[in-house]
Amino acid sequence: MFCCGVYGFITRKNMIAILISLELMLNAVDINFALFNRYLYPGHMEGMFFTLFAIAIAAAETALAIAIIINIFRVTRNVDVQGLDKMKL
Amino acid sequence: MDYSQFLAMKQEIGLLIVFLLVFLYDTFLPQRAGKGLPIVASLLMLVLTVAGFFTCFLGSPDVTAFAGMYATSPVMTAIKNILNIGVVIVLIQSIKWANGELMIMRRGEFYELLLVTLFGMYLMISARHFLLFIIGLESASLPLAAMVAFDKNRYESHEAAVKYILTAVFSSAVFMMGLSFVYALSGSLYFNTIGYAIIGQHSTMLCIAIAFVIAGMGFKLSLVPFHLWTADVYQGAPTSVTSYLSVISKGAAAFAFLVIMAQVFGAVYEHIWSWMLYVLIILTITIGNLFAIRQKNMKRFLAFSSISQAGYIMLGVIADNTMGTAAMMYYILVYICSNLAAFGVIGAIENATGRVSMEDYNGLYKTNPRLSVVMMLAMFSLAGIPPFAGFFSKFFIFTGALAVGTVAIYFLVGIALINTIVSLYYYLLVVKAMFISNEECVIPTFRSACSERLGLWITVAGIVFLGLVSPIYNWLLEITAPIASLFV
Amino acid sequence: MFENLLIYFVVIPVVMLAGLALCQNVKQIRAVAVIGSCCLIGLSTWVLCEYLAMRAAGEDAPMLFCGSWEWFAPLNINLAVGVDGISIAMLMLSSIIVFAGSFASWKIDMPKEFFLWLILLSTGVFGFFISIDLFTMFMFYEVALIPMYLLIGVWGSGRKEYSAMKLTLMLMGGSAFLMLGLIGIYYHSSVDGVHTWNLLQIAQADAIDHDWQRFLFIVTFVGFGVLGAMFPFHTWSPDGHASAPTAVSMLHAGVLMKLGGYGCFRVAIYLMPYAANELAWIFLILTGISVVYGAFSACVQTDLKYINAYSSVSHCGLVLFAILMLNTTAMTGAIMQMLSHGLMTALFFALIGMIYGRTHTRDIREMGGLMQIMPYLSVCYVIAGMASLGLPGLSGFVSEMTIFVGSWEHADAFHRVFTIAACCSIVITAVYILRVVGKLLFGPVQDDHHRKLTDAVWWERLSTVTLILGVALIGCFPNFFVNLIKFTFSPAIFAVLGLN
Amino acid sequence: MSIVIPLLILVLPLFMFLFLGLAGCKMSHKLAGWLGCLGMGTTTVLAYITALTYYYNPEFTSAAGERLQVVIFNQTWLQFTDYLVIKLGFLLDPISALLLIVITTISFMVHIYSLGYMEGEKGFQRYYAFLALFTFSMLGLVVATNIFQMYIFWELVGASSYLLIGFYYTKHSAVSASKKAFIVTRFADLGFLLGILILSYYTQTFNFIDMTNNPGGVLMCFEGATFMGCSLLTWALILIFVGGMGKSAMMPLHIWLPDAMEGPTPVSALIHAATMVVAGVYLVARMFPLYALEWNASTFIVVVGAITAFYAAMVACTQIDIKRILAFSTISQIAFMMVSLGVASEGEGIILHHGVGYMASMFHLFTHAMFKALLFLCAGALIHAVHSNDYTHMHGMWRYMPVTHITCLIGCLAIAGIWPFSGFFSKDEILAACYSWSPMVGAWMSMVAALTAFYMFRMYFLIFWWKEHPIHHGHVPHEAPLPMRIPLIFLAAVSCCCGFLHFGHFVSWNRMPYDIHIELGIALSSVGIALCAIFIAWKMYFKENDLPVKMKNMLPRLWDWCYHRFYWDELYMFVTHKIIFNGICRPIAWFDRHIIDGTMNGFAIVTNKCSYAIRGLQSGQVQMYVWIYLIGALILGAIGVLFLLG
Amino acid sequence: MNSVGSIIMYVIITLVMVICSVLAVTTRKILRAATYLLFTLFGAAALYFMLGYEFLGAVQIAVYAGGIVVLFVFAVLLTSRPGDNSEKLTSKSRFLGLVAALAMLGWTGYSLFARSINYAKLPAMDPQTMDEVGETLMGSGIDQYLLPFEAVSVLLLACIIGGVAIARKR
Repeated sequence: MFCCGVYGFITRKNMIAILISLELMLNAVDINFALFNRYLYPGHMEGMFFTLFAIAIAAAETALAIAIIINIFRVTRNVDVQGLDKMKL
Repeated sequence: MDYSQFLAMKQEIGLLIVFLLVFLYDTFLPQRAGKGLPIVASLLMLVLTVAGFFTCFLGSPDVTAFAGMYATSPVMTAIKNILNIGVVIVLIQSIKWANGELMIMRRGEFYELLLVTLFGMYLMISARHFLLFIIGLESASLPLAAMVAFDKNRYESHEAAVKYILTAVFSSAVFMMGLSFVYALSGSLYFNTIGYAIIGQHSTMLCIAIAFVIAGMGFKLSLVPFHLWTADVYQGAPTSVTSYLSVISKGAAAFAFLVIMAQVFGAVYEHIWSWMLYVLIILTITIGNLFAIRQKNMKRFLAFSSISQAGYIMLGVIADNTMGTAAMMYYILVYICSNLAAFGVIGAIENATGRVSMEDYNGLYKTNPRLSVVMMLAMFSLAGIPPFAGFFSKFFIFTGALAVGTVAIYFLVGIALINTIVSLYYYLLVVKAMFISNEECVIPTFRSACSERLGLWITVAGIVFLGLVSPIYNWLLEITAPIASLFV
Repeated sequence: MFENLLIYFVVIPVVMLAGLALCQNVKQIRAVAVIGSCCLIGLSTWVLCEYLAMRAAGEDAPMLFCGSWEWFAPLNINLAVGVDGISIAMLMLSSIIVFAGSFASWKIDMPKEFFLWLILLSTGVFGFFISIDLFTMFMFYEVALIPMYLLIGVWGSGRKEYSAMKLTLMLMGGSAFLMLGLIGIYYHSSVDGVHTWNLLQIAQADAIDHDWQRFLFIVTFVGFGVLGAMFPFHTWSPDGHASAPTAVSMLHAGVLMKLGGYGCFRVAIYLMPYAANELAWIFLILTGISVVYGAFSACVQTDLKYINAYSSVSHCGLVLFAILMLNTTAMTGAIMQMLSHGLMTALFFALIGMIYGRTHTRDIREMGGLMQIMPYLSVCYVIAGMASLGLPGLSGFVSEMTIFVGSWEHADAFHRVFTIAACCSIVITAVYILRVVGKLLFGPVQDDHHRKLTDAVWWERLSTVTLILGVALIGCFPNFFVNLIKFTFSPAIFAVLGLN
Repeated sequence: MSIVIPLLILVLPLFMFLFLGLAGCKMSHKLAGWLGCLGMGTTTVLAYITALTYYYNPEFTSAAGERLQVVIFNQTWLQFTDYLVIKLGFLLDPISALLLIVITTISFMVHIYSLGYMEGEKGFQRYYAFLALFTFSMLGLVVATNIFQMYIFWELVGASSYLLIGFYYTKHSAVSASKKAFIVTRFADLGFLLGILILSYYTQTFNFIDMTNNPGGVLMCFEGATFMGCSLLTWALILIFVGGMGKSAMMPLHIWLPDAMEGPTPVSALIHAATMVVAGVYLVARMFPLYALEWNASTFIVVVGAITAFYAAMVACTQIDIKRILAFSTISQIAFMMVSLGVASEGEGIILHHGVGYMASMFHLFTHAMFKALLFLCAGALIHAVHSNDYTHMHGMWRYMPVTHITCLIGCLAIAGIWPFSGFFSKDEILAACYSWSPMVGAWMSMVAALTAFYMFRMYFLIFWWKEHPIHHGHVPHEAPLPMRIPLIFLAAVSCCCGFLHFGHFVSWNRMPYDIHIELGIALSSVGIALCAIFIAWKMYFKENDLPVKMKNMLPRLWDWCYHRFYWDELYMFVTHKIIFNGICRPIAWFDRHIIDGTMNGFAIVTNKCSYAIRGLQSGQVQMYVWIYLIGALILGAIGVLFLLG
Repeated sequence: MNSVGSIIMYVIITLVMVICSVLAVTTRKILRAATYLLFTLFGAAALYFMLGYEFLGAVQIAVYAGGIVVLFVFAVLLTSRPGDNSEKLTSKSRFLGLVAALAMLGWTGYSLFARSINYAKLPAMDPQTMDEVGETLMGSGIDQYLLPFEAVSVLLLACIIGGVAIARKR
């Protein structure tokens, strides 16, 4: 799943699609934590709580990222990430 | 539950109080009082800094709170204070910008966000648990994305924000992925516990975990090849934000990185991460320099310069000893002063004329001698020319690194030294532009704002005296001595 | 701290810097520069007299006027000062050249900035010569290097930006090597784990093991050798000198290049005697090449400064060459050569600057018969030339002969071949010096515009006379200087080198 | 003897140099000239006092009658090692006393002469200053107590010669001549220096007395030190002799001397005829006991000398410029002295024929100094009169310049070796020495002597007779002024009678008095040959005729080669310009600019290129950034594994 | 829990997740991508439930499915323009993406399986109660998360401020 996210990030042009890919990646991490916790260290709940907080963080990230994307959409009327190369080299 | 534990976090609490005061000021005072906000914020930060130094000198004991999730010690207090100083300078320098037309609506938010990121950095530094660390990391980077986008009228600002947030989230995903592996290996997220758990573990998984952790931190430190966002973001962001990003954020990350590497992965220094870092340092310094050579935009130029500076800072990490740590902290302090001086000048000129290209600086000395002298001092300090502070910091960090004493480290330092020549080249290009080149349309003489001048004076004082006045470095060495146990 | 005389070598320039910063007009600037440089000459003379008196009283420590003040205590970095005969000779040389240089740049543009940088440069130079702590030594070394960039870049001529950059980068490249070497020395400086930067202590402990010595010797020798214009790291010199303004060329060729030789001796050989013994041959080859190569290159140049720069390569090569011979006589010769070359090359550059200031060309093909137009400058030029080609009675002869006699003490074929090659350079030197003198000063006047040019004015005369006096003094009474220098070698270095 | 007078002999000229050099430009010509003469006159008197005291005061003679070598003072000047010390001192022995007399006399005469000759020249004061400098250096050279002192003053005379040759510095030819003189002698001095280094390395001393009084000891020092089959002592001596060859213009280092005639004529008389050019001879004489040890070295001297003598004589026969004729004649005569020194011994320290060669050489040095100076001064008077060096502008001068005519004739007779003029005595001794060494050399040298008589009289007749003086532009030649005539007359008088000195009483190889006895056979035959040669010259050149042209056409090739001095200059030009300058210097300079400097610039260029090459990394595409980020992280992991495993 | 059924459930859930996520990144329509994402998130929630982390599953559904996906949909609707809802992928970027993804997969997969965890055997665990969760979240002892809780609140506040600051018009 993480890898899917990676793939999506790199291939998609639409910034929102990229964001979706990022969500996938974060989710993959969450699942990892939960699984490791459950399978390897069932004694405590650290992984689970990490996941919990990670979800919160992911939410915050997404919110902010979407705000920024909308913001740039207002400026360029476009969400194509490949158009964002005014600054380079 | 013991809520008194919060009291251990003196600086964080102080910072939150400042944050609250700023918030309240911004929310409840009428619009026209808003002009005072930057000054108030600066003053509050100053108070916090001074208070922090008092704590420092009165002797703050090693404290851990929340069952070892949070720790503070003189070293941490010191590094936080160093960051505070930088923040104060940034705030002072940005007063004019913050009071500008553009910022009327968002002045308060700027300060609030800035303080939150600083809070995040505090957490990063003091965290002894990866969850807290992640939260600190995110607090330190996410609001910055918003700050990067503050310059609403400039397209670059938006583009920079997008690039920043996307890579930031990506890198935090990678980082967390690495953490999940670490967790899988050790079953804990406490630094100490992990540290013990991985002794003797030499698995592929650990390698990839460490690589991901380094990558995640490398993003904040802008180590090559995790640095690619840096230039674009520095260029696009408002100058005040760029300066904040380049020094404070990097400084905090560097220290946090040191703590992680030493405390968590200290056991596998020799086997795994010293070599990873070795390669990264070489790449960072070299590629940063190579890119910096060609830059025409001053902010972009400084971005690449700060990338290669990060490489030098990492020498303090790879040294893996107290001398390296002290040298690194010292380096950060000096770097804060030098880089902020440079950004201060750039900001002053940008505010006055809106020009940021290196060609615009041609013949600057003729019209604005003081600014160009400050810029020159900054460049010399960054290049490591005595008697300015940069020389001392570079010398000490090399000394710290060479304490390792292996042939490999001599080679590494040799490469770093050769790179200082390249870096000297491009720093001198700026000096050349200002002092030697002649231009038809020179930036006209202008008088920079009081606040900007004040900020520059502070940085100049730093550049000149930080090196020559030895007690500063001696003190840093002294306070880092107790953490010797961190290192193998 | 301030009861130590030596510290004033740094204090005076710093005070001068402060004074210059406060100056409002040209007159004040000149006053500060002149008073300051007079003070420096006075101070160095005073130190010399005191030194001789102390030596006469039987003081036999390797360094006198020692003082050490803690700086970065945890790293054992001290501001340690101390001088022996060599340092004093160098201090004398530097103060004379600073003095002459101030006069030579009497009418420079933007005098305030110029003198600020110049004095900063000399601060570095003086600091370097009085330091016996590797850290402070290195720091002053770099302090002396960087002002060159602006001095050449702003006040230079020709391809000044290129030259300034090249010079700065190459010298800094050398100092990069040096930094590595010095820190390396620090870490291997003692047996008991308490590292030190102090030259004398390191030399006494003699704890650097042989493998490290080899590495550190090469690194430090190359590092200093770059500044000493050792082949093949000399290419900054022609361009740099050609573009530099007069006083800067003077100071650079006269003093700064000596830092290289001095450093090679003081650090590379003094601290790594074993490696010096073993690996000297590598650098002997390089410096031997320098000597001959520089001289040959100078023969075909047409720019006065290039000629002189290549001649400096040759002469400074001889300095390093002699140092590497590792015996008292040759090393004494090397130090004498430093003094001698410092003075005469400063004289050369001063004269070239003065001539250039009048004719606005340095191409010898475009000038001729200057003897008729500016006899004073021309006579000085001839004197400088004679000193350079080693006429007895002037300084060049003394130093070269000492070097040759010293070098000849090695009886093996390798040393002999290179010594003979080095001896040959005196013939080639004669060729290029006389070529210039013949084309530039003698013969008919080449350009009629030159006829209305004037001869030297008083400050130029003062500047050149000072230097000529120096050259003649060394040339006529060499034994005084030799005795001053020699003491340094006899007990100290041979104990360490284990030679002879 | 107190040290005051000897010290003054050295200090006075030095002081005059400094005084005239620094303050001269503020003085009138006359004052400067007279001051110069006064100073020199005083020096001359002091030198005479010193020399005569030395010769006649018995305190300088040992009980056995040997003249002692006296070191008047010897001050340390520069200490190399414990043993190798340069001292500046004053050594008084027969030859240095002799040279003191010669130098001061000629120098004084030239000073006086120049009052007239150089009158009104620009730089008159400078001229006198340089003369004083030269005198000082030359005196320092001859009284040197050690070889390094000699080397020091050796260099100084070279420099003052340079300055004086280049006196007319606006003339290209003068400048290049001075340059040539300096560089050629410099090159020779390199040999000298190396010789000194070798010698002193083994003997651990510079001191002449230590070396020459104990030749056996020196030989011991060199025990076993060989290089290419010869003892290093031989090499050292040959190298030292090379220094002498340079100064004394022996083949093949003679090329500077003819050109040096660009200087003012009195200078040529002083430096390039009488004093400086015999420094080489003096050097060999100084080290004579060592040369006597080494057959190889002394034979080398003989061979070089003999070839040079003949060569120079041949060339002198064809020259047009009278100063050049005299210059070649000088070369030839000095070669005589050299040969004479060479033939004085047979190696292994065996001295031939009571060392007559040594004595003869010194004798000839003395007489030659007088008559050659005389001839040069005559030439100067002629040049002064017609403003040309060329004899084609002279002819028939006897009518206008009687004093010059007579004195010149005396000079010519002296050099031709006609009894009773001084040249006869000295040359006779030389020939005798040669014959005793090897008859072949003797015959060879006799032939050269004949040639000498021929070319001198060729010159004499062409100048003073041949035909009526061609008067240009109504310019009538006039006799030289008084200050120029006095030295002519004085020197002519000396040349006439100094042959009757009992020279052997003053100078001999072992400093024991020694009676000269003329070997009648050799004397008669050489006078006879000389007379024949003069007769031929008379036949050919007394009256205008076409004999010379016929002769020239008979041997055109030979004449051409002689006229062009056997193309030595061209050969040197080729070597210096084509080979050294274009073949070494230029390539090195090119190499430096393009290869070495190119490498350094190359580093910069490569860095820049790299910088451009990698700029694609920063594509501005955030997806690329992330891709690189990820790959970087993975590779980093791989690196970790790599080091973990290996 | 170790029944075959649960293993099958597990496989199904993971398969759904993987397929949906693949679809999410490969579909051309952005809105569909959001939908696939929703499915994936639900899958994850299901997994959490299966593992016994009911609270986590609930949070997953509430925050992710409820909040984030809605946000996405809004954003998509806000930014979509007619005729722009299908994008073409360049083959170069697809190739690069594949390389990166596969390399990542290979690396992490290798290192994970090198550990040889027995995924089929779920170890026993005490079911957690809400009390326990609350205690852990608000406690300050070891393995208790009061501080991160407070810290994350600051972070959320900051993000709100930041979002407002950016999104607000002049």
